[in-house]
Amino acid sequence: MKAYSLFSLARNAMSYHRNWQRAWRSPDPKKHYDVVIIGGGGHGLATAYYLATQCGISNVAVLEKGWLGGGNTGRNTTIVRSNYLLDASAGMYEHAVKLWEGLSQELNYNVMFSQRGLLHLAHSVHDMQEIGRRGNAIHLNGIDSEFLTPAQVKEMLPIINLDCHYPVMGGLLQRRGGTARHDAVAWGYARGADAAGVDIIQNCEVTGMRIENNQVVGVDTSRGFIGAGKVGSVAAGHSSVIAEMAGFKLPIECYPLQALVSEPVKPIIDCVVMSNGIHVYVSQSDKGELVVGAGSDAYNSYSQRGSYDFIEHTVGPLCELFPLFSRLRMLRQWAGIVDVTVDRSPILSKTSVKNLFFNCGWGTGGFKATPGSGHAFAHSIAAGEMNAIAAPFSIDRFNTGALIDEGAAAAVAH
Amino acid sequence: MADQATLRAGMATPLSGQSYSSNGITISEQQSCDKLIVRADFSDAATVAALSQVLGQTPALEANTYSMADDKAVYWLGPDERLVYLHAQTAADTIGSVQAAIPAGKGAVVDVSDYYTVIQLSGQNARDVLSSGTPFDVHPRVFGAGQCAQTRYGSATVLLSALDDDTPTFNVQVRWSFAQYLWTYLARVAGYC
Amino acid sequence: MFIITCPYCGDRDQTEFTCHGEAHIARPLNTESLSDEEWGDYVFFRQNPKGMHRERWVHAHGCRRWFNALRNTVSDEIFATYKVGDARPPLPENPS
Amino acid sequence: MSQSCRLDSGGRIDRSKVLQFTFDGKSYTGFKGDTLASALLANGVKLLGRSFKYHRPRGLIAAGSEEPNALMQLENGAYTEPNTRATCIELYDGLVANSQNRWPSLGFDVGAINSSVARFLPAGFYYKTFMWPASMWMTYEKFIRKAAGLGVSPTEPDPDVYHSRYATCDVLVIGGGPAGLAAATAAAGSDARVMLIDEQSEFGGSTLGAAAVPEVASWVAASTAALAANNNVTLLPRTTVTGYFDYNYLTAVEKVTDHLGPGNGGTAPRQRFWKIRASRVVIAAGSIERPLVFADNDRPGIMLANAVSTYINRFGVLPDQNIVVFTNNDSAYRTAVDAARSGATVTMVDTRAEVSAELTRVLQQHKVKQFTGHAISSVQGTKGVKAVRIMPLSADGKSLQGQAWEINCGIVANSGGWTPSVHMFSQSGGKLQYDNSIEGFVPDPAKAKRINPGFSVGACNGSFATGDCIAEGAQAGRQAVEACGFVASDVAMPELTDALNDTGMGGIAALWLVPTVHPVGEGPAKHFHDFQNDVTAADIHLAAREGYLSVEHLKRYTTTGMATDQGKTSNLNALAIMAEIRGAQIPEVGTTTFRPPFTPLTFGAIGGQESKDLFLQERHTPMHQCHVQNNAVFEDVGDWKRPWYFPHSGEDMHAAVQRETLSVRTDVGMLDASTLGKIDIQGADAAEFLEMIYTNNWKKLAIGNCRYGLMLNEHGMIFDDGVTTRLGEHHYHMTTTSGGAARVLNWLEEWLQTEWPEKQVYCTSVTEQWAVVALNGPKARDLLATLSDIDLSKEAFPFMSMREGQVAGIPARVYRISFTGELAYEINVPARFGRQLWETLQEAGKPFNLCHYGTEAMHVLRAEKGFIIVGQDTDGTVTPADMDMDWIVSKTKPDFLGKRSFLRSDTARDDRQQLVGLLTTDPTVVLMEGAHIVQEIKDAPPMTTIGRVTSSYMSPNLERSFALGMLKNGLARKGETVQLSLMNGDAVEALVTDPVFIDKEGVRVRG
Repeated sequence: MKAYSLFSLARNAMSYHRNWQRAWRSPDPKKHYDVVIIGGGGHGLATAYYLATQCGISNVAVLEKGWLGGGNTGRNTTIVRSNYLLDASAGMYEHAVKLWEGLSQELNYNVMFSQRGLLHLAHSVHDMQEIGRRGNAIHLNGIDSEFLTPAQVKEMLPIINLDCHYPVMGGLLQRRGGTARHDAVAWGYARGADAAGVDIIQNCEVTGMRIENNQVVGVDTSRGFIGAGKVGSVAAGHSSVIAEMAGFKLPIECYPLQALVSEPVKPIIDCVVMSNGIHVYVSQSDKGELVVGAGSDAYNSYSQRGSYDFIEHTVGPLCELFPLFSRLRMLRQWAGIVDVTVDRSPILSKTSVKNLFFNCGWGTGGFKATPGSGHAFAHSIAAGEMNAIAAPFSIDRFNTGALIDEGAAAAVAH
Repeated sequence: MADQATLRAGMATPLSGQSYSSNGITISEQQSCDKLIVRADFSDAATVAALSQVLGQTPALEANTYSMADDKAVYWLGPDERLVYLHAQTAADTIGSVQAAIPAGKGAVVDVSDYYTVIQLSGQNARDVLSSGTPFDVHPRVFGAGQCAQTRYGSATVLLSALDDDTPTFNVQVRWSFAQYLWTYLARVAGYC
Repeated sequence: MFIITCPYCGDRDQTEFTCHGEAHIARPLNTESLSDEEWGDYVFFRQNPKGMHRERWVHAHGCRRWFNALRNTVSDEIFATYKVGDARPPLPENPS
Repeated sequence: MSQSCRLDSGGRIDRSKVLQFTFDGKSYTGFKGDTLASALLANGVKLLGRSFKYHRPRGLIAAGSEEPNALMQLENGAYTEPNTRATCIELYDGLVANSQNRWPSLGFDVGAINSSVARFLPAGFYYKTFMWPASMWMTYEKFIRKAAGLGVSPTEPDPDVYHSRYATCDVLVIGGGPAGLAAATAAAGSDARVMLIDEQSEFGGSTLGAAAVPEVASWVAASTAALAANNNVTLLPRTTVTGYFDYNYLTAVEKVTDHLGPGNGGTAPRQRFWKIRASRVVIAAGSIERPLVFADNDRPGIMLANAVSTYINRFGVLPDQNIVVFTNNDSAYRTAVDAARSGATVTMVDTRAEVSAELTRVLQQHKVKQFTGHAISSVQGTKGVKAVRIMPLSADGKSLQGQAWEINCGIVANSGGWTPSVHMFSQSGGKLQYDNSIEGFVPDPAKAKRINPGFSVGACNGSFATGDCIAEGAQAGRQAVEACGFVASDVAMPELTDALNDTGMGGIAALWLVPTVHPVGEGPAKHFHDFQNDVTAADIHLAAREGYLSVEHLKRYTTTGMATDQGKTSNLNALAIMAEIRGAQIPEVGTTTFRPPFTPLTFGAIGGQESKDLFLQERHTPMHQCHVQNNAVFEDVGDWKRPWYFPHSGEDMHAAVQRETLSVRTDVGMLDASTLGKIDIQGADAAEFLEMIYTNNWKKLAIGNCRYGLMLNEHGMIFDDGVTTRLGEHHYHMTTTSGGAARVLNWLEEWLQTEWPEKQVYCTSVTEQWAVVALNGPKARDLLATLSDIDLSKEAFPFMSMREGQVAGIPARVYRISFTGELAYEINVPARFGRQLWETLQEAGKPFNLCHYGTEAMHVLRAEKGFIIVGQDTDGTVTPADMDMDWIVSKTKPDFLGKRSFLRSDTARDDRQQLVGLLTTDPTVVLMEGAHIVQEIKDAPPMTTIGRVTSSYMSPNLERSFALGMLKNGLARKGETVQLSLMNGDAVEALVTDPVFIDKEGVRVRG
């Protein structure tokens, strides 16, 4: 892999950029891999990258039915944070944030991780109690966490309407939270994994799972059978489909999740703002677009379309909290498919089929976890056992009752 | 102890004293009347016959319609649910006889007189005002006098009923607690239509 | 934005309804005789098919009746709605 | 030089109405009927903005909503609006526009330095750099952010109002050109409801910008007039269909008063948002001309050919006396003729070697010099075109060779063909197919989405000739309306005699990238396909080289098609260039998915109506006005406005709450408890049903008695609680939490309807039927006795029972239940009497020192008694055992909802967090709600938490602070001291106690 740098950019400019090499190869699949990863999104690519670079397993394929990063990696609102209430979640997401903090350098690919601060607003006594509890929990987990008064919120966000209907009573700030360039994460991991020997195979759809003696031995794909020592499914949005191939159900349902962006304007909002109370999630991309998250519909769907009232119910609060945004314009809206578990926490787990591992159920919170999820999953696959960070997210919890119910605990969307 | 006159004088409705008339649209809160929810098996002929006797009419049997006799109106709310407007009697005086028309333990009669209030909307642009808050199609071809529909207006659940096709007139029934919200909504959009 | 045919009220806008997930999941009797896995399966595990799905909806802003729908989760086409207790309509011959 | 480019006559402008406007501070005039674009062009202003990345000077390209360059900062102050297309702004008097993305001025822009270092800024350059040192990224990012963005956001609240509404129709026609007018005409006539929507201020579509053909013009006028006269037809000009969603749900935005200028709309809304449900949709959205991609094709003055025609024909503006027309198809010949007729010197440069003799004859007739088989090799002029060089094109179109000619000109009118506007069809879920004869994607009717029935007609379907458009439109209108069960009308066809105006596009010979003498990306010139995002052919080559081959990677890596025009003029060119590089057919590279909206639409239009007091519904109790008069401070509890506390003059919240809390324990207080959810439950199986819903036993509850119940979900976790009273043999009155009322009713109905439909149980919400006043305190009985005929003695009316009678002359149900631990009565009266009851009690209570108290005092009072609030002390992960409420869980019932979950290993653990009381060693310290109990205090986090504070108050009754909390294994730890670590680093010590702090024996409540 030829390194990217200011120098390489200048050198290539002199040769009219004729000599850049491919960011990743486009190999034909081999007959057998030590590990096959299903799903070429951020989590799958990160898993492959860490398998190859840290676990000594480079005979790895990533199978992607479409184009890399074409699932939720390329459809989310790019928010990164680790201000979670429960220890298991905090452990996972803080692990991710720490990896995010050096990711551009590690991958030699600028993922534009921008720690501009992430502010949760509270609009009621109940909200205040919620951020009170969460802020303290985060703090005690050694993660940065600050409470803001309405005046401090105003100072940070001069354009906010504190006296909106359901007025702002306070805020919880994580300064290390922020955003990242979503596509770059997939591409950076793909380039890194490829350089470490991973075969990334696009337009290769998994159509079946070969299981012998309750042990997975490979997958059938649109490009033929591919043998595998171990298989990791990281197919957010389609995990239930993969599980069905392996003969079991998951505690997961797929919902449409919508988002939208405005036309680009000069910088107007310098942190990520999240309001669970009135349902606003907004940040401004480096390009200048306001990136706004809408809610997820509550019906199962693989259609990548949501219901329009969700857009209205996102834009209304946005204009209420920032009345001047009313004159800006929506440029684009889209939907992704999120797979959601009952406790809104992910599943990283062994399964009833030997050597078949699942990483799924991230709901609306997957992007921010990308490096942590990939790292934990890679080490767990390599060891054949879930590591300490992944262990609480075992699928067994739905039988034992040890849910990681961040949502129920705090009524927080994430 | 207060006497009946003092009692009546102290009665209030959620929109007491508010009125709107502009842009060819009149919005007014209707004088309150007592109301009953009746839950029963309306596919049972005997029950329907007994209820018809008490209510002075065959209660609306078809979805999205209401029936009306001199002093009562019956709105279809669901397959086993009707809403009775008592224009002349009180719920207290009526509830027993309605209950008696339903086989014991196989239905319910509930006094909901104050649960709802009714806002009347009238004028040439009334349909535009309605369409500013509900996706329900109120065109006369599909929603004429005698028809009613439960739907939503803004974020409130409402019962719409069409009264008059000549001068478009509609009743919008809404829960007491949502009445001010709905009123504000109707009056706001009436200015835009 | 679906148009949903309430089996009682007729065609209405999707925003009058809410969805309550997979239909035809019967609550087990004698729950205490179930294993943790069987109980967990009933409470948490769902088919979540990519394709035809039988699901429950309630006409929340209308007659407040629950009913079932047969919908393709890929095209979002609703092939049938039917009352609780009614026979399940057959799968369509041409689902997409 | 006022309006130096305005022709003496012609156009659809009203020359009698002169309008003043300013651009970049300079004053100009235009006419009514102008757009800002046409008025600027009339004044000879061609430099209108700077590009996003390289800050290259830019001018107009188009005349419609596809314009990528001429983005304006419209108006100032609160009315300012960034990124507004000059081509879409109807001119009004006093309009103020400024150019964007330049500093200090449009003519001299420092950012233009990017253009000279452009070589170092290829697609995706930022992924490859700005990584060192890592700590500097946030600084780099600040500069990147400042440089990016286009216009500036307003910084004041929007003064305008917006209207949104629904509409239902049989046939919706998108686009009011010939095809759309014909479709609407065919569909209208019988009783069908027809809507016809067009972006422009008048109907006629492409004919408005074409040279006048009297037959067509009169057909348009007559059709429009007939539609306008039809009551079943809704005509919406100045309206853009922005989105096409499932089941033929379409959104559109109507500019109601934008064209009048800010503040001139009176009381009318600025824009109206339409949400339309149509049985059938006819898409007649037309097509968009695409530019040829040639060297420096972004210079101001290089425009689309049809835009030049439109400025001439519709606005009477001839942008320059010297015009070069550059084309690969027949349609641009109309522009050459339009310009020549208007007096310009015109040169035609056609990339095709062979052109029909008829076209050549027409050019000769208008004295237009024609070069065939030639192409523009370079453009002179930076801030405006001065001349072009043309050279012969090789037969394969890959190179330029031979004699070069230089032609002086101020305008290059170019046409690379026409792209059907398939956005709407694509948004509807339909798939596209590539039509080689027009070199563009058209709808594949076989792959339309079944739930979105409709038709694509006219240019958006690849039919460009006026006659074809009208015929297709009429047929689709007919089919659409017949599908809805109506009879179609006949559509008269105009006599079309002017062949040139009716040939459509004609023989295109695709030339996706016009070569220069240098390989792509290696010469001094740039070949733009995406003007606004500054994406060039070289960027596509780079993306291909680096493996970003799929169309989505191409878009995301180069940002092509991602600008505010969403690639309307660029998408196909980008695909085609990639296809050439890959040696693939265009459809193999793919097509991009068109996502809503079609053009950017104002957030205010989408969400503005339900703002301020209509933003999230607000619910009031019958006593709301009383509370307002009593100076209540309100709290938002769910949708409800509830009195939080009632400050007397000079009191702050703390003082008011302390007074109210004390007053209830010493005298008597009253609380508006009307928000509690109330459900009437009747039916033969009601008791059996309650047995399943609640954890405790209900069968033996006597009529007239009340019982507290906990509801669990199937996970075994508490989700609501409340008191239910047996009113009759088969009749119960259930109360729920205020916020949980709807959820609980749904829960009950869901079980009844889907699991136990055979059970005879009927639930009816009666929340608003009853106004509820909770009278609490030792003097409650004495006060109530002055107003009620009910025997209030504790023998006749014991705790946890209900009696009916009169209170203040009002028929009432009085429940002797208590949420404070005091002697208490909850008086329920029909809502109409709520206010009367409140006021009567207020008067009658004076001798008893009656106080009003709000939710905060209520919280303190209940916490003193250890009563939990579901949602505050519980959180959805808490079982009854965790709350030390095993006493309410039946050991004898075979089943109830959630019961089985208790057996699971994690739920059955005995070291779960459990409810305890907490008393800080320092009685003045009020713990923060949410503060955590830690296993062991350390100098700094991380620390292991073993519990938390859920409720915490200063109690005037205890004369100290106290708290409730959850503590790991808490039930076994009473009497121990625990440590809490606060955010500020302080450690606080607290004693673990029983959660009941007052009257543990429950004497008062039974008194």
